[in-house]
Amino acid sequence: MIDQNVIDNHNLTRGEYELIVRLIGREPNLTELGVFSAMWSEHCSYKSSKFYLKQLPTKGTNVVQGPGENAGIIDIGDGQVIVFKIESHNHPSFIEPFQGAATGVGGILRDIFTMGARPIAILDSLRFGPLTSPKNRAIMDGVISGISSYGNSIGVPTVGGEVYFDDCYALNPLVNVFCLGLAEKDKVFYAKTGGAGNAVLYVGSKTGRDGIHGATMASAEFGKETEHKRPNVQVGDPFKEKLLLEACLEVMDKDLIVGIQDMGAAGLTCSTAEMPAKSGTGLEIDLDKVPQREEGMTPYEILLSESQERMLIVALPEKVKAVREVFAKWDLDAVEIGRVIDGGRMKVRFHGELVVDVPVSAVVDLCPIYQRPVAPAAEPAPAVHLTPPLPKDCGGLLLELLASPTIADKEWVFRQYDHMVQTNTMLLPGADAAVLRIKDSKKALAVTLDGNSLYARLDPRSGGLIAVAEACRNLACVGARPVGVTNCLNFGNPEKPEVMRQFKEVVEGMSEACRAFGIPVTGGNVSFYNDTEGASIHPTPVLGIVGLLKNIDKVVTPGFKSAGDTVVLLGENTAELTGSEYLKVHFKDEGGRPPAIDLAGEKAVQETCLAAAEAGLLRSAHDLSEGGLAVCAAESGFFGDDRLGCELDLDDDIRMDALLFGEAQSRILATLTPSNVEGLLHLARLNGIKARVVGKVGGDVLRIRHKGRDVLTVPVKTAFETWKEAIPRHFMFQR
Amino acid sequence: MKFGVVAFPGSNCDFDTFYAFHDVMKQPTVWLWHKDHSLKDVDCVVLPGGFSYGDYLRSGAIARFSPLMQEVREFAAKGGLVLGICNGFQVLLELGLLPGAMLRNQHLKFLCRFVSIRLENARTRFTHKGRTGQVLRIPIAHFDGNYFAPPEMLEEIEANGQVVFRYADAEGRLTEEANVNGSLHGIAGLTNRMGNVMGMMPHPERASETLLGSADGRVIFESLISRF
Amino acid sequence: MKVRILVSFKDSVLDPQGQTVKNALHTLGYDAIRDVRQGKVFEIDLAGVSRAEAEKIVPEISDKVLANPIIEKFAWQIIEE
Amino acid sequence: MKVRILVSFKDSVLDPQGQTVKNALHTLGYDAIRDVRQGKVFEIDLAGVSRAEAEKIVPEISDKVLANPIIEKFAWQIIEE
Ligand SMILES: Nc1ncnc2c1ncn2[C@@H]1O[C@H](COP(=O)(O)OP(=O)(O)O)[C@@H](O)[C@H]1O
Ligand SMILES: [Mg+2]
Repeated sequence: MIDQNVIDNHNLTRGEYELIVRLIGREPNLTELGVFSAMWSEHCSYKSSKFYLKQLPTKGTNVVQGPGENAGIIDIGDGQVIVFKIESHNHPSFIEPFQGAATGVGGILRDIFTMGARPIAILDSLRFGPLTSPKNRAIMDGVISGISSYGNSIGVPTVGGEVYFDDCYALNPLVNVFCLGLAEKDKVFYAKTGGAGNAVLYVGSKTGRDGIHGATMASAEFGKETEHKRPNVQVGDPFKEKLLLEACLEVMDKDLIVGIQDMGAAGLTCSTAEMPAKSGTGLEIDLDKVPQREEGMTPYEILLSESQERMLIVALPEKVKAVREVFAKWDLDAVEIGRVIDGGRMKVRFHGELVVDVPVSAVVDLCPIYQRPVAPAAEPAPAVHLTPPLPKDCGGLLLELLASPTIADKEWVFRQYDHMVQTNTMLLPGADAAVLRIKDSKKALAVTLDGNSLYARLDPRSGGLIAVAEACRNLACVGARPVGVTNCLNFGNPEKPEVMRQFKEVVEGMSEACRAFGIPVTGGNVSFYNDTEGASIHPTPVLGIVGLLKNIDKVVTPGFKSAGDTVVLLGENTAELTGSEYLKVHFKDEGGRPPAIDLAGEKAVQETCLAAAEAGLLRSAHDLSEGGLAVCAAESGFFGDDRLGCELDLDDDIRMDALLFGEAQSRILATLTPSNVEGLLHLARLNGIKARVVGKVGGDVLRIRHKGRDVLTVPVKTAFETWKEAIPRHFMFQR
Repeated sequence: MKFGVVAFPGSNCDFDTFYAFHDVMKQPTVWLWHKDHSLKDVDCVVLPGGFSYGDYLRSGAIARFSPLMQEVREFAAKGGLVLGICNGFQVLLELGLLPGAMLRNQHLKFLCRFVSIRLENARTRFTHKGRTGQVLRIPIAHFDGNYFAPPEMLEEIEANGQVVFRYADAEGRLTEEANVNGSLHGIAGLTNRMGNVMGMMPHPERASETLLGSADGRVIFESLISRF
Repeated sequence: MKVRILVSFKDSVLDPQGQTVKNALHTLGYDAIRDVRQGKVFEIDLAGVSRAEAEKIVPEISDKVLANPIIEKFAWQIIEE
Repeated sequence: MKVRILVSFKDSVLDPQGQTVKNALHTLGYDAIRDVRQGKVFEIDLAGVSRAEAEKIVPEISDKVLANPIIEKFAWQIIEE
């Protein structure tokens, strides 16, 4: 029966087990223990993170739904809402990159269409080990094929994202997938049951033995045992999901259902417990009616399977027939497996026997919340960490940075994604943010994912702050104002006090920045236990921020447009070096402090850029991030159709390498026709920020002068080819 | 001109195609459901892109057995206009309404990007508003767009002037590099012998508004809409 | 009855997937590999079907559905009576 | 020597392609078909390799390159000495 060994295997502590016994008033049977262990896993219960997540600002006049549902909802006016969320699929993607990533896409899509929204965009934030290793290449190739296979097939464009490389991800890649949906405000659906007597319908794929304990797997470190956790991998069926998507949206459109929830982590268990828990009811289901793919499945297996492409729907009894007809139209079965009951219990029958009978609130709401030990805050690192010798060949350094996969062109990745289906994508991947028009309106949405884990490792608080600031800056560069935030927090083992310190500080930084920008957090995801063989990844917050453009004609695109345009730098050059891609790539130095950030200054820079965009002054804008000014100027050349160079003249009193490659925050490089320059400088003065003309666009060379001396001269063509080839060259012989 | 856009399970450019005909080109446009047997008196049937039946087995292989395809076959035999885009092209090949077959892209990766295609034959019902030799900038997005036909078939297609589009560079040159998926003779689109059925891999519905980067695809829609 | 149907490219059709596998194997040092062709296999479970019926059905579905005769050929066998 | 390697999903793994083919065949009226599993087949030409060597090489490359042991299984045979 249930001994310590069984409890351990379920990843429950003795204390948790005893609490379960108290809550249900007896010893659980094995199936019930399985139910609790899945729902009380870190992945489903947020037991280590909840305490800290509470401080995130979640309110706002435009917030229709904050955290707590499958996805957050923001009102964008005209009776429309956007629905968005980000999810991690890190552990499955390490075990089986293709299917792990593919099912990650499938999962986040379901979170969006469960709420009645049609998914309109996917973005992915990916982190891998260095490409010099064949293993890392195989993981990257598999992950990208997986995302492409699922997203392309279902017809949701993958419009952007990010790809970072660092040693710390070699044994623990990160795959975070974001999805944005669009819905009518009065056609949004929630995971609720309505009153007793309502019918519970199971729709989608049959249940198999796949993915049992997926949630628990994502809630433990990888070690040797992971080997036999392997058969848990699920295979995604995007075709089935497409049918499910259309059928679900159709029953919602026809107003045939009461509530709906996808079966994600913890499968049937999760939806069977959460829906009634949110509605103050109970639920009774009969497992014999659950469509099964394999023979001889036990109740334990049926309840905990994480087979993909399944949903649970609650409908009024008189609507069941109509629901069935819609699903039949899409060649899907909708099977009645139970009903809503009074009394707040989850009752599960199998072969006529009651195999689970527990209060839903115990399963869903009463999992203990932990305030795990937090290591003391670290001493701030010295501002000047080291003084590298001044570089002689800055052109060579620029090429070295452009060839660094983190900075290099990602076209090899996104050309494998259908980024244009649905015909809304105005700004293709590669821009600071993706921009999607909203059909039949003047509005457009901008979306970006961002997070720099080196900053977060050096100083978690700054890492959190900068991630928010930079994501908003990306939006400002295309002319969009941020309206809502989601986030994916990827960390190591929360039982390590140092990891908890990182977590606590990152969340504090994020909270502070979101408050400063006045943007609500409407949801997110936490992925702990990103450790392999005892080593944790860098703390990696990934921010997903959605922005709104009121007037689509005012969108600003990156890339120099024409020779003779003036280049203006918004913001201040300061002597930042540590934490930079430059020190990391060239000196293998990852010490010191991340660049400083001042939120008021940041906001003023963004406000200036936005005001200029709205006034139609800008011909291009691009923010300065990894690789600093030189990389930003080079990329601005690459993004334009004519691949123009530019000449920049700088006279700041700071080290030349910090000026060229340092990552001082809150800077944007903009280009304008000369006649608009005064307008921009005026806006900058109004906002109290530094802005100045630094050069002009033209020629086929990128030339930067410092105090009248040429410090960097590189033909755009050379730079472009270096940047373009850096990733594909690793995949020449890859299948 | 009344257009009908076919929806198969797994079609995913059906809305885009409908939007292009109905909202952009302002033409009467109706949905055609794969399980039905009626073409609703349309003048032109459009098979959209996507992944009908997941593209499992082979792209377009299963959609060809849809009930509606019997009607499409008869409609085409009587000279009705049929346009297949991407997956729709693949379905037409599988149906045998167009000659040849699609293989996996030569680099074995899905490929989504703008390409240039050269208009080879401006005397078809689908292209008469364009000029032979004209270069169009239109996106592609496919895994299986590497056109193949056995030598005799290929010869016949060429001899009949059935090739409508070839992958080219921006200047209209047929280079190996421009032939992004490895298609034989760089074929990106072709008609049947009678000239009333056309298939093309590039997506004209994605290139019908300048807002989205190109409106070159309108040539095809405008050709269809206006009589010869 | 269980049948197995092998569908592969005709010899005249280039098989880039097979080529890529071959290259991958060469990179790993398997030099003895002279050629690789990749195809599809279907294992089909037929209920209540005689041998004679199978001999009618299987080539029919192979030709009509499983293989595209322009580029592919097929072969089949009974693997379980 | 020529070998044939069959790679298919393990029995417990969902095979969406096989399912879809099965459904298509049902729609076409082939009701006798109870199940379809779809897999890959590789035909490999090995030069100057003995049987014993093949017995070493083939499982090795199947495991390492051709099949994904996490979700797939393989079987092989010699089809030409
Ligand atoms: N980092 C975070 N910030 C804000 N909200 C979060 C965060 N992580 C999780 N949440 C919220 O907690 C709830 C539960 O998340 P999750 O279990 O991932 O949902 P699901 O079961 O749909 O995957 C969701 O509403 C989610 O938005
Ligand atoms: Mg969910």
